[in-house]
Amino acid sequence: MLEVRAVGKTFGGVIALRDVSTRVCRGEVTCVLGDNGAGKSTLIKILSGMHAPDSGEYLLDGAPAAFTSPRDAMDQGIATVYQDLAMIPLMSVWRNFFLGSEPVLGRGPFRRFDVARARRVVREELRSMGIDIRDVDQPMGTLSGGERQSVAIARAVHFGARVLILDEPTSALGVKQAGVVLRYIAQARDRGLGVVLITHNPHHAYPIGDRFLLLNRGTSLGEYGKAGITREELTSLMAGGAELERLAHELDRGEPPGPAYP
Amino acid sequence: MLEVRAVGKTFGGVIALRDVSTRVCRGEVTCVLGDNGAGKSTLIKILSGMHAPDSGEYLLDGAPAAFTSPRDAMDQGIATVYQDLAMIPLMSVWRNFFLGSEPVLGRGPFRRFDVARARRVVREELRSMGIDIRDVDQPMGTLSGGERQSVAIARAVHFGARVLILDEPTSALGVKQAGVVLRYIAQARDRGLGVVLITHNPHHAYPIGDRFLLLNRGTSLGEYGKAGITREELTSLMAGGAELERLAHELDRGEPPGPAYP
Amino acid sequence: MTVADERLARTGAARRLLVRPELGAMVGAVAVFAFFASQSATFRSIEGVANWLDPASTLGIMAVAIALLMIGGEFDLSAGVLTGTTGLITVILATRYGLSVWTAMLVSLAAALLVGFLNGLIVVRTGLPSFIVTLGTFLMLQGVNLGVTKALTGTVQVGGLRGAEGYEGARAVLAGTFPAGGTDFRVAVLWWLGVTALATWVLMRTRAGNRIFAVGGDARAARAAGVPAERTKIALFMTTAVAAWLVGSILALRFTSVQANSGIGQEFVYIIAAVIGGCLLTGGYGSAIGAAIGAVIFGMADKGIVFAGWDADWFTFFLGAMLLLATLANRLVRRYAEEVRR
Amino acid sequence: MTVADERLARTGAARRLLVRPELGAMVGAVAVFAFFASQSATFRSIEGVANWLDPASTLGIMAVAIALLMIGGEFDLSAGVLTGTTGLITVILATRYGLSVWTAMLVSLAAALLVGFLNGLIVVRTGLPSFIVTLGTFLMLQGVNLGVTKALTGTVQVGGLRGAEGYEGARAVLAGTFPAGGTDFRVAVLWWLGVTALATWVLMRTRAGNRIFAVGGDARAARAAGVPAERTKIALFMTTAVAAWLVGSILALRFTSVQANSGIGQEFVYIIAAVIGGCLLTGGYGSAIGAAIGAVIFGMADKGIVFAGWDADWFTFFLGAMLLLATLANRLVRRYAEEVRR
Amino acid sequence: SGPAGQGGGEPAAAPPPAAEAATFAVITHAGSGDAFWDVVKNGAEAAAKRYGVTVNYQGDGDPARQSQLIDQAVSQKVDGVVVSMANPDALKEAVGKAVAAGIPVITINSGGDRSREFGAITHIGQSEDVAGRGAGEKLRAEGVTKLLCVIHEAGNVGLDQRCKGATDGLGGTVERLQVDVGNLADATSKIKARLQSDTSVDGVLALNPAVAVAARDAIADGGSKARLATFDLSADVVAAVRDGEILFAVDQQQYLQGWLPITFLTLYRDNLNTVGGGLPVNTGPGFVTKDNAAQVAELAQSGTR
Ligand SMILES: Nc1ncnc2c1ncn2[C@@H]1O[C@H](COP(=O)(O)OP(=O)(O)OP(=O)(O)O)[C@@H](O)[C@H]1O
Ligand SMILES: Nc1ncnc2c1ncn2[C@@H]1O[C@H](COP(=O)(O)OP(=O)(O)OP(=O)(O)O)[C@@H](O)[C@H]1O
Ligand SMILES: [Mg+2]
Ligand SMILES: [Mg+2]
Repeated sequence: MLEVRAVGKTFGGVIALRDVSTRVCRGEVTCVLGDNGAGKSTLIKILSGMHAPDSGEYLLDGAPAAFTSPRDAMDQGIATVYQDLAMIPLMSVWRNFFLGSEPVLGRGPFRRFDVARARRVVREELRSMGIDIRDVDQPMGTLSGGERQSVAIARAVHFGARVLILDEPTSALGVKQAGVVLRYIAQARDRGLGVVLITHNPHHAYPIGDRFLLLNRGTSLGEYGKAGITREELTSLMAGGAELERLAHELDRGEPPGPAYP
Repeated sequence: MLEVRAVGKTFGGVIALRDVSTRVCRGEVTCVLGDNGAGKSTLIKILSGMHAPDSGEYLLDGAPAAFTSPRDAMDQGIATVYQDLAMIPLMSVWRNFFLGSEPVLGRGPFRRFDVARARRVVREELRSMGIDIRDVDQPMGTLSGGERQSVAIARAVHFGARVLILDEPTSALGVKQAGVVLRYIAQARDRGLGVVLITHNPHHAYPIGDRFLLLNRGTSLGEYGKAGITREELTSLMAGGAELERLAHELDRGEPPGPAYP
Repeated sequence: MTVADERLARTGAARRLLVRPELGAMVGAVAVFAFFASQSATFRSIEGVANWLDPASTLGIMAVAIALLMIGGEFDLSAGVLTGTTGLITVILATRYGLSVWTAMLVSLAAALLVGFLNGLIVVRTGLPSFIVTLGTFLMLQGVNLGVTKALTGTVQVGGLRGAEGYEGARAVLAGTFPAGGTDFRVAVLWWLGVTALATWVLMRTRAGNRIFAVGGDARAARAAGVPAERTKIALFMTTAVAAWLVGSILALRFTSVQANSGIGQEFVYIIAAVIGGCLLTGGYGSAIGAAIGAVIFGMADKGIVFAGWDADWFTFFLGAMLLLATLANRLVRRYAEEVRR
Repeated sequence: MTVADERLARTGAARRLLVRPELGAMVGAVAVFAFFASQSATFRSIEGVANWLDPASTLGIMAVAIALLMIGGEFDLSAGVLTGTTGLITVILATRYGLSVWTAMLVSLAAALLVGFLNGLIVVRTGLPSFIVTLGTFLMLQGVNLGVTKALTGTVQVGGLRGAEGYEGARAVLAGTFPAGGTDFRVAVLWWLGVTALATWVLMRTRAGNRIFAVGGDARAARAAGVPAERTKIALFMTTAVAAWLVGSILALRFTSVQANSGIGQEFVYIIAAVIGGCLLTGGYGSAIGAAIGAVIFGMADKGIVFAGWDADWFTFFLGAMLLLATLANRLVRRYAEEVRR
Repeated sequence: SGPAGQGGGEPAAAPPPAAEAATFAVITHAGSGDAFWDVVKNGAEAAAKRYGVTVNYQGDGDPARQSQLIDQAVSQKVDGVVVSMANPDALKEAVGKAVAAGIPVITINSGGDRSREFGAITHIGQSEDVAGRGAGEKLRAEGVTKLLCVIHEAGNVGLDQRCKGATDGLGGTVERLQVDVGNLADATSKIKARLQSDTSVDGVLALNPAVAVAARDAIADGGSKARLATFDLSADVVAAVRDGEILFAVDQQQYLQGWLPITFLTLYRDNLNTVGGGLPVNTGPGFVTKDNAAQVAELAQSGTR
């Protein structure tokens, strides 16, 4: 339903992305994997209409599309969790949640923000993610890192109608919350949404991904279907697993630890 | 060498931390674990002098200490990587790296920032973390999330003389870079530094941690030495492992994936 | 669970009120009022109140509009001189070109909207700071006001609106008085209350309000969330221009003549009132009621010194001290409120 | 590897120069110069250059200091009136109390430092925006200038410095002229170049500079990194005060008399020059050279309009248009430069 | 008679050819848009048209900037400079430079006592405090004992001198009030506030026609009995004088302060004439009262009174 062909993006003299192609299909999860600075976030920002690609094509349902702002993408049902452009720190949680898609009541000049509904929805959505927020009026900037990220994810899940794009959604989350997010993604996929997921955690990527796009230094190292790759291959491609095991042994000094304070 | 007894912190009406005690010893890694919003970052900010605790005691080498700013803590050799207070987006990478501890050349009125050295050091430190930055003059705000985090870690490692405090240092890092960071932590520990590490990843926490402090909703669930807890117990305490396995099966639909684009 | 979350200190309902950003400004206002009321009996009399509410009301209309703009992260330095421009257009058209006052006002409204639109367009298109762009329009309008007035009339002021068609009606609506409590208040006071109420409603209870906070808080993040940031900002500049037109018309109808340099220097008074009322200069935070109260604080301090009969040479000294104290009181209350909640 | 990173587009050495923030301002300056040089032969003559460099130099000294402060994230609205205050103190002490000019200048320096220190202290302690705090000191100083001058002399101006002890020496150092290219330039030009060079060195090559950028970019993050944010900010306010003292002394020595309202309104001109020179109003970005060039652009536009003989009524119109165009040129160049690198 | 001042001989030595139109610079101590000085400008420009010369009018209240404007005129080698010296000390150097460059200088309005010393060929008009004294005396004659002098620009030397002159002329109490001329609603309510809080004030002296209108409203609104007088004219002021709402308007006939120096400079240039023999040429003070308001009304409307 969404496809990019040979897109590239340059920031001044910096070539962040070059000749990358991929597509997002209904009911599939596309994982974008790669080192730091590989250009994953840049690709995502192109998909979500945040950046216009400098070269290459963007096809939506087979027809060329040119989004001039994230608004256009949202209007097509594409919802995104950005890695660094999260939220407005001074605004309250519920205002942030509904920013850009405020629920309204009444009509004509009396059309107004349905505040009661907004607060209720936010509280419910967060609670179902395992985040029990004290006060939805708290300014976003005073939430903990994971709480902030949870709000962004809940928001995208709430508004994502056709495509869900998630840039390292679980990086600041606890194990429990991360699990919930993965389950959300699975649910969205099962409802027929296309999902794009960026993660550095092979334990998260493999179980849920249907298709893996590997980026390195701004270029594509290839795209693999789940059938074409085993968990071990994937993990080693991400320079993980084996190395981590080795590391574990290296670190494990087996010394008697100091006294514990229960 | 560093100890807090029954510290608490309240932000207006929000009680973020209550009655938490722990200590940091030479050559040991203390892992702080807990759900999102449990108060881990708040505890860290108290340790690093960013917040003054509302109650409880702060002991440095056994003597009560009252830091009024992070500067005081840094002067005692305590270096911190914050979760959200990373860097100055508009400043270049090398300026950010040496902020607050600029290397100088010359003396008296001719004392000046040793720019050449600063640039060289930054480039080297980052390269040894596996981050190959294009241009140390690039403004911090244009780096990728992982690159930014790497700079913060490299900075703390470079300046941490006695205690190293790391708040979710590996959250945005690739597997390879995360491995490097863990190795750094091990090296620092071996050099006799005390390390405080926050992480949500049990695979990172267990191999390297000597002592585990568990926080939940602002209070301590207890502190365990490595001897007092197995990897499985720790993982399950973090609500991880088992749940994740179950999740993996749940997500793994075993369907044939779509065509791959190599 | 949230109702009785153990991680929340108790907060009484009365104390919860304190957290409204306006309350700090309110306390500042009460302090200034109490101070001058103790200094001068006339100040606290109903005539005195009507007197200092009069300039506070026109200032307040502008301060509220500027507050919206500042919450949206922008400045408008051309707003003050635009009140003069609109007044001049209205008076010149009504007296020299025989238009009725109402038609002349419509034309000047169109001109104001155009200026606001251009301000906004240049800001969003070029990405220059609005401080510089509107400084440019400020200077240019100032030149136009003087140059055109001189060219058309040979003097630096135009007058004679009293004789124009429709003057009485327009004056009654915009510049008349209404009796209350035994004295006459200016209708501008009602306009001011209306504008404040409308702006508060927009800010707190509409989509537009949410978007204004967002573009001021972080324009990039707002755009990423799907807020049409450019449109929002242009609309804010146009709103400010409409307020300038309203105030310009009120003053023109009231004095029936307009000077070519009128409104110059007022742009900063508007910003000051908004900041006293709790708006952040960096955007993303503030309230319309706060700005309205900020205007009252400024108006009271400004007039109170005269009522108290202090030495005119030291006027600005007292004014500065008053403003500083009022803002400090505001800040202290806000801090206390934050202790109480959040 | 970084030398030939495949992820970097090629950049020539000449093009690299373009990225300096000053170059945009430079292009604006060249454009304004070229424009007026084509309009008026006197403007481009050496006398003409000496003419417009004269106001640009005093403005430039202040603009550079204000630029440092703005990079550090703060404003100082009291800087303009402080030039008047220091001048008044010097002249009153030297003429009414028989102090030598040098001693009088030392006393006024101490007073300026005190004002700067208090500005800074109030800002960092109360957490109020510096816009409001220095607005307060601006108004208060304005009142003090007028009130004290009136009380001591009965008029709104003091003069007669010419007869004071040490006048000639002080004048030669601060307000004299030096010949160059067949005409006389003001020594203030040298001071301005010196101040700009010093400020640039501090910003780019010292610890203090790094910290100034940091506190302006994000004060909380800077504090977390161990920057003594409060001390840095107070030092910046005091630096601005010293610059105001320098300019105040230059003007007092040159004109031998000071009016009680001198310097009022200049505070915004300083900010404007700094912004034209590329400083961000929100802090954390800018350059001293840029501010110095901003002052030249302002000075050229200001005097160029007079040289070109355009109607004084339209003066501000042309000034506004010039400023807007110069800043736009600046911005375009900067964009192009960013295309080239980064 | 020969030209006054040190540098006077030079232009005589080389009188410019009549074919080339002369350029005169008029540099005053008020920014553009000021009601009083605008009439001066109109006068100078009308004279320029009449004599076929060019006049470049500039003004700035800051003496530093005013002296820079003089420097600029000298650089441009104008054929004559007209300058108002509200702060003579500050202009001494710049005027001296003009005189040394052989440019004839005429001072207008204020600074008459230093005019000769600086080398100007003559002075036209009288200082603000003479005008102020005239207003004060006239108000005393009307029985005013406590006068409110409304200053619309804090620290402005000219306004201060007017108030001081009024103090001398009145002999009674004169209190000052600061208002902002850019905000008339504010000026009205401040004057009203003062009249409400101090009912013993029985006279108001405005220094600007727009402020006079504001003061008229304030007196009417506040139900005060204070008598109002003002400096300078506008159509509204003349109408108010005619209706008896304003007692009188001090009229320095400043049109002449623009017209005459251009005339004198032209004569000096073409014929080396000087006027006044070192004594100032007075242009006022005149007064517009109920009696002559009707005649002046038209003229004020067109910006020549
Ligand atoms: N606005 C920008 N200006 C200049 N360079 C940029 C900009 N945005 C990104 N870059 C550069 O482009 C490269 C790719 O960045 P991107 O954010 O896409 O990486 P990423 O794959 O998301 O990395 P991470 O895993 O660390 O988040 C980085 O090296 C970064 O420095
Ligand atoms: N400045 C503040 N004002 C109000 N509440 C705050 C503030 N800082 C933190 N909190 C609250 O305190 C609680 C603990 O926050 P903290 O950042 O310590 O959590 P954390 O354990 O680090 O979580 P995470 O794993 O998500 O980073 C959170 O619920 C947060 O909302
Ligand atoms: Mg990324
Ligand atoms: Mg945290």
